[in-house]
Amino acid sequence: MIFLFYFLSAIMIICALAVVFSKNPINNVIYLIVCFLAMAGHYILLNAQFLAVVHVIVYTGAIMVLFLFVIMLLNLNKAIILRKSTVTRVSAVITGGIFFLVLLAATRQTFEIHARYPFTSEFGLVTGIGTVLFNEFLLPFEMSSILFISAMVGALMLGKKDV
Amino acid sequence: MILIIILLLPIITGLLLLPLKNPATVRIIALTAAVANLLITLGLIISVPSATYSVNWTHFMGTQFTLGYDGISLIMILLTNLLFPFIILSGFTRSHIKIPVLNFLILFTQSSLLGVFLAQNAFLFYIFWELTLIPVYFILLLWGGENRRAITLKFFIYTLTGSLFLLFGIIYLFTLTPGLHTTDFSAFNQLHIPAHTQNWLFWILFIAFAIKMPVFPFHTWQPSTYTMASKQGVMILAGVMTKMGIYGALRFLFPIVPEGVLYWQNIVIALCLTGVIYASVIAFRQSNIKRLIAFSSMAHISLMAAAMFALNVYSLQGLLFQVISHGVTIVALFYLVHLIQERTGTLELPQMGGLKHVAPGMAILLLMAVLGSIALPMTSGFVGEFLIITGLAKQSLWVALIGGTTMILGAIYMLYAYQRIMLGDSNPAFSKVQDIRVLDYFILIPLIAVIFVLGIYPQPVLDLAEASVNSMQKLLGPAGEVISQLTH
Amino acid sequence: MKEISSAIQLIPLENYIGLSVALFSIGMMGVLFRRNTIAILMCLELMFNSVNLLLTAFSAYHSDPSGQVFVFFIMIVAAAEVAVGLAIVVMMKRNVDSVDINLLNRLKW
Amino acid sequence: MSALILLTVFGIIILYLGFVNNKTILAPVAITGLVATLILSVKDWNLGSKYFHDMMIIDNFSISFNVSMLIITILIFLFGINYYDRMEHHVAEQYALMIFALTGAFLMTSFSNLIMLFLGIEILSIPLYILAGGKKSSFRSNEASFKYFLLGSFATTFFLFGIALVYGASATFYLPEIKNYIAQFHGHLPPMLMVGLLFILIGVAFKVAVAPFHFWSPDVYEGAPTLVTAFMATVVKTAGFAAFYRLLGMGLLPLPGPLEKTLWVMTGLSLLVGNLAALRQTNFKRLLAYSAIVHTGFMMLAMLSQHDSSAAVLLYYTFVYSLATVPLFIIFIHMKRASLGLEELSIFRGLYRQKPWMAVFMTILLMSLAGLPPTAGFLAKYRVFILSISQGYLAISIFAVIMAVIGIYYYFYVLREAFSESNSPTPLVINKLNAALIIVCGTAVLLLGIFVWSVPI
Amino acid sequence: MVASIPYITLAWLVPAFPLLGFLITGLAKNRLKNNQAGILASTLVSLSFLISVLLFFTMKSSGQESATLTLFNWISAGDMKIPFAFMIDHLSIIMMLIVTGVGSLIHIYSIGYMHDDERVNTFFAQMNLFTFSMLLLVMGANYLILFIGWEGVGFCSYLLIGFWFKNPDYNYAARKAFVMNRIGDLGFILGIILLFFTFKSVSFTEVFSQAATLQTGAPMITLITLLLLVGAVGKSAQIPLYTWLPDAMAGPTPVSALIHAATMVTAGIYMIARSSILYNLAPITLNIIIVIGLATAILAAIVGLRQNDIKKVLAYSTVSQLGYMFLALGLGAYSAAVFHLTTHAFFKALLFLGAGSIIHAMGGEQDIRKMGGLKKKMPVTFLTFLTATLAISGIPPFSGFFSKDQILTDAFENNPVLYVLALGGALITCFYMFRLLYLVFYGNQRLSTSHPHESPRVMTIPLIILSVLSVFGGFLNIPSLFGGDSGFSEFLHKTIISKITAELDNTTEIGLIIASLILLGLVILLAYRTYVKKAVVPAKDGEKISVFGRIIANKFYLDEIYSAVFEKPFGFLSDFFYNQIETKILDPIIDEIGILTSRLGDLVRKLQQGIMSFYFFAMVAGILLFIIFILIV
Repeated sequence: MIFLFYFLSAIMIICALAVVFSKNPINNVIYLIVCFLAMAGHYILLNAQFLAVVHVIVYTGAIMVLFLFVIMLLNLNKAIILRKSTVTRVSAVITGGIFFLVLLAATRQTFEIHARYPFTSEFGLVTGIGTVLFNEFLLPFEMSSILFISAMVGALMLGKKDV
Repeated sequence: MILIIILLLPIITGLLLLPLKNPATVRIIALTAAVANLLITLGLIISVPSATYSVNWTHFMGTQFTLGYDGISLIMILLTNLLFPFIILSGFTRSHIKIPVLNFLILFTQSSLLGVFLAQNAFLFYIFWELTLIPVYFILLLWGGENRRAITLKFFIYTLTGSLFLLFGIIYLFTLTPGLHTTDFSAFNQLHIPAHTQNWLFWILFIAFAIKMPVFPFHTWQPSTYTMASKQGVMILAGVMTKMGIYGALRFLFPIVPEGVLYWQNIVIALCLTGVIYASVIAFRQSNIKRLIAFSSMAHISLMAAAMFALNVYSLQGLLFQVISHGVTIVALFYLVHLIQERTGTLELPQMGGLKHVAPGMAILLLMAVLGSIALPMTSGFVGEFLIITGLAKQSLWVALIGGTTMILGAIYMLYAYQRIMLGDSNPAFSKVQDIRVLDYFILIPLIAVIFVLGIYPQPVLDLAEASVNSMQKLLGPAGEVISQLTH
Repeated sequence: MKEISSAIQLIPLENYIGLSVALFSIGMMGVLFRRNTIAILMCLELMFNSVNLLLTAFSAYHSDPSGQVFVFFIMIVAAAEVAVGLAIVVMMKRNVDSVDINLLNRLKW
Repeated sequence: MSALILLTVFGIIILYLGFVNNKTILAPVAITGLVATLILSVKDWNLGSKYFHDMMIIDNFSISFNVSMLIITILIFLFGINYYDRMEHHVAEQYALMIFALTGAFLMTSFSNLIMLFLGIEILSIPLYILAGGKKSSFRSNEASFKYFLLGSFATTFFLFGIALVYGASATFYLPEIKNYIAQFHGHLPPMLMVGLLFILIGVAFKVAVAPFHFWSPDVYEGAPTLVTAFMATVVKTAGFAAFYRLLGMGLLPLPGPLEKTLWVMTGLSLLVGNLAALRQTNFKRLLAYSAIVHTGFMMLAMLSQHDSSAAVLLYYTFVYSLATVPLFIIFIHMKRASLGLEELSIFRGLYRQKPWMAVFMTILLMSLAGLPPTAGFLAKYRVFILSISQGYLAISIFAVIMAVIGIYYYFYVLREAFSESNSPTPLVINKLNAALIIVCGTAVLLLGIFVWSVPI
Repeated sequence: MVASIPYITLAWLVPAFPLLGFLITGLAKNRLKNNQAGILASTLVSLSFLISVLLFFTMKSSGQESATLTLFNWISAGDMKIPFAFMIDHLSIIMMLIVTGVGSLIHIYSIGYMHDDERVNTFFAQMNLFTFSMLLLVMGANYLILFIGWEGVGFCSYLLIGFWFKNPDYNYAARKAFVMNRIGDLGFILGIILLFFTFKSVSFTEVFSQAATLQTGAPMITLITLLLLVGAVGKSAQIPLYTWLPDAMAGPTPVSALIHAATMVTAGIYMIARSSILYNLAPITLNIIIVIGLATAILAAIVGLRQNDIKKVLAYSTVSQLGYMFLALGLGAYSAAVFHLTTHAFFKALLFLGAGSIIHAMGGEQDIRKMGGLKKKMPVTFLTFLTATLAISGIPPFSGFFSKDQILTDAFENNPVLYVLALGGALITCFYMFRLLYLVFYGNQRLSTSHPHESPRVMTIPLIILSVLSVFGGFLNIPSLFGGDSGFSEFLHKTIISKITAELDNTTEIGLIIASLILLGLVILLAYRTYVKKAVVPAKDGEKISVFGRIIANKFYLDEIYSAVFEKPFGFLSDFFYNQIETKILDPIIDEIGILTSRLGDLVRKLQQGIMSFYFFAMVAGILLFIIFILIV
């Protein structure tokens, strides 16, 4: 099982790095999709089947398609040579590295996290999530509709070409 | 009630002036209001021994809108109301644009100055304290002379810097008051602040007053501002606003941080004396008359500040007397200087000379004002400076000696200036200069009369001052004991 | 299924935290690294997802569904943001004919 | 709660009115909606109701902040009547987006669950990303929106990461529970939790533009359409601080030492950086942006002073600040139009000559921002100082005092321009409604300074 | 001591008349014509004189020593109560007589002298003001009233020296006089303040009655007397503050006569004599006074040898004579000092007025090298001038003999060296006075252009009256040696406590007198030989003279030294303070704070580069730093 974890993790890390370093936007998207698929695997490992499904639908199905669509729309599919200066790139890598180390150091568990509830694998399914979502989290759920409507309006407003 | 009238009469009149068009009407109404206020003040001094006006302004953290006065405030109020009619009157000559606005601003200044002197509450005091700056800022900005934009801003920022420290101090004191916090002076006076706190709090409070007065290293805004300011602006600044610093210091430092005062006394006196010498010496070589008088004013004010910190009956009495004396003298001097500038078109001493040939009246009046400034006996300046030097001598003979050098140095530079302006062979450039006119007499004769009358018969003002000093000693608490030990 | 569902007990939580931190750092590095706005948006997605992973892991560990609900909301927001962001990019492309993030630098000082 | 619903309903109504293609009815309807919301909000006063499993708590704190934001939004909408007069497209959307943003702000004032905070921030931000880019053909507007969006999203990821870490430790999103959880460590928090909290705080700090997370704000303020800038400078800041206060007051106070120190550093930095950068600023909108950073510092000072009255002071400060800022933008837009699109400080020259009363009100407004008596701005600062000094934060208070001086310098620099003679006076036409707005706000700023208004919370 | 002297309540009229004169002539100066102002002023001063005479006699007959007349409460602060009061006692009545008597003569003289001046009314107004101030000075019942007069006379002197204000040099001289006086005045006022602290009063009666209880040589009393001395040194033109007096000759000649010979400069003598009780308690101060007085007497006399301006010669002689008075004061012979003051007032006023008459006649010429042979043309002037010269030289029986002899005797009594030095000074005085006399009146007229003529009656009559006084003034105080009763001294002794009581034995004294007379005769002869026989005319300005002579002619370069030591550095300091400290340090500090802040502001602004990657970096850096911060702390 731990092997599965490492396998998926390795795919994710490699793909993520590829997203950062690959120059072609299309390739970026492809790597990102792979990365997200691996993440869906993780979700399943973590007993979050509902999330895994939603993740695949939303990210791989919608968001990444949107990315692809925009890339095509804007005709960016060629490898555009938009490279920062070497100094910037090196410092970006260094900063990223330091950040990783610092954050890793910070999140090292120096204290015991107590599990809130006894272990159960039931809640990750649609029923479990649904119950919580439409009960406790009903208000945020409703509110997110406002978020969507404004995002929609906004995307339309900005994306539309005014005559 | 009478206090609220005194406080609000100018500003309300000022507001009423705004829609008016005819400059003459505006001026006369403004003058009437100022004179009326002076009469009310005189009536107050004669009739009512003490009046306080208190209204619960708001429930906000226990702040009360309390007006009142004691002898110290009374002297300041007297000075303010005495000078403002002349300041307004001095605007009768030249026709500026926006006369209603100018007179409004002047009256606004008057009200806020009166507010400073009447407030019995530190918060109120502070509000009025800063409020005075606003109209003065505009008077300077809109009617000032050369380079006014930069200088005005510097003046404004400089003085505000000090004020904000004062605000900090007031709030700090506020938080120290027991129970339901309050900013009433009476509550502040009851505080017993630990000595080490007083030592730093002293400077927080003092810096605002030091800048306003100004005391030696904090004076750099003053000469340029005076030089640039318009006639009325400089009269307000030099005549009354410098006294705010003295009043504030008397109100805040001695009753509230007496131990701080005692701790820093010598340093502050040293600073003041440095200022005396420094300003006097500088004044000697100034070619611009206004700048010269600005430095002379600084020398006098520094002496007064030193007197304040000498902390004894003579110096305090002398100080309070000198407040009036210096106010009147400096206003007369600045008026004359502006007269000279208007008539000759220059302020530069090297270009002057021989004005006495064409303007003998002006020469005599200037000489009289100069006499008041150099403290010749029989002028009010002498009474004040004599008492001040006596007070300083009580502190130390050396202090008195150094302080007393203003007598010599003042004579040197003032008479030098007088000579440069008035004496010497007649100057062809000034052959068409007009002598004093009726309006000038209306302004100068009363002012100079005050100088001489107070020099010959200073007792009324001294009595007023005596009451104040006594009342202050009562207020003082621990410092009062110190002072009474010093004086008896 | 049982095996999978108990994975959380076999895999230490630290691993997930570490993975998540790594992903987050890589995403952040990407934001710093890239000039192509679209790539930066993708890196941002990466960062969002690292948070999602972390939340899910914690949720599983605590057996508390609210963490997963939160992830659900993050997905919603991410989708909305991507929509808006891409619209902005489209607008930008239309205006300056580029997706270089450093090209727009008139507003400064 | 009903207020919130009403507000969203009106947002949608406005959207639909966009189809009618009649611009004149938009603002009145929107304002009606806001007023109705205002009334409904006030009706909940002292009820202290909790909704949906404590997701939202509508208490007096949130109501007062909501009301304050509603009033400011009404002012901005009134300003909008004239402002959007020339705009052809998407006016309804602009109003609707602002209303939606306001909804998000409402969530931010009344959340008790981190998810609501998150959603609130996003609902507030996403419309603003769009609004900032409202002038689609303008590069500057475009740039503002672009920068705001990228930096905003970037900050959001940190915010979320923080939430995740806190959740990992405490297994809850409810603030009171988090508070209880933290309490068990007695101030010595494990690093993970600490970093989590730090990230959350940074996320919020970003929204209110606290240094060193302020970089977006000058650019965005400058580039965004003026009306949107006004909205951002006022409503967003108010909402951000309401959220900040709620976060600290309900969940995190007393803060563990390092975090508190971090926030103090941010406060000091905000005061310093904002002031210094504003000192030589020549663009008015940018100047206000930097000065907004300074005001943020003062608000932080009030908030961190941890006193019962902190909330009241914060509310007073934000409201007074907003009240002075909005009309300044109105004056600015007139001067900008008169000078054919310039945004430099010099466009104010000759204002006193042309419209003396406007110069006077501008004086009052700037004085209020500078914190001079007798304006409300002074009282606001005064109250902040009372808080901070009474809580013993003397050093930072002195520092703030010095910083206030610098502030006065640049505000009066602007003022000086207004009272200087102009070389080429262009005719200045002021819309009557806007004139009324300026006068009302100016008077209010004066009256609030003289007749102090305080809300018992 | 309520006024039991008859008519004492009239005392306030004495200063009131000149004040009235000042006000009338001052205010109506544009209305008064011709001699109206002069006549009015002279009349009023004469009236004062008459009242003074009246008071003198009533006082003498009543046997009262003093009386105080309080007008009103002047300054009262804390425990300080200073009334505006006059005190009439034997000393002040004498001074009043001198001031009003000599003053009225000079006023009358001025009617003629100033006749042609266009500002004659102003002149009389100022003269009246001066008389008023001087009367305040001598009549004041306490030190502060004295000080009013003290400064008042200084101010009037300023006005009158600079009377002809067209000339910048005159104005400078006026200013110099005032400032140097002020230097002394500062010491004086500090002395008064210390007096007040010591005795809780500044009124003469109280101070003196309390002083009796003090110990001799107490530091405080020494300090007080020294400070008062500083004032006296300034006012009475003693070393080192004497240089103003010669310059003060810029004023009209009557002014020199009144202010710089008869009255104002003697104020210092008066004041010290008045404070005799205090000075008796301070032997150190007295010694200092001796040194100052003697040095001044000799030094000024030496300088007088080489002066060519008639008024300058007289000015130095005044300084020199004042030195003698100081010497007397230092010796404790206060009454001798006052006596010399009195006789000096007569003959020095006479000399100045005579000089004025000459100048008047010469059409304004003051250089004695250009005069000569005036004896015939101006007989009255010559005769009166001669009596005055004899008087000042100390030839018996002229007044100067008696007064100077008393001082010399007292000096001998104290220390023969003093006597020798003082006598040397007297001989020099004699020499330069006769040099002056011979050069002016004998020989040939050296300036051909002018036509000298005798002055009008209004000028000569005062000359004659003064000359009579110069001749017979000495008889007021004939010492017992010549069978007199020393009436003057006795009269004063009721007020002034002189220190010297012992008398020299007669033989010694007569010996001394004879010796000095012989020497004087020799000196006169020398002068006669030099200036009449050989008709030596002093070198012209450009001519080469000996180094010593040059030093003397340039007044020991004292003015130059003062200029180099005080004036120039002061100007330099002023420039330095303003140009360096004020404009380069203090002012820029404040500005620099502003500039520095705005530079910093620019720096901070430049951070805001507008480039997104930078913003990302900045944000990450901030976050990183904060994380590290909280992890470390």
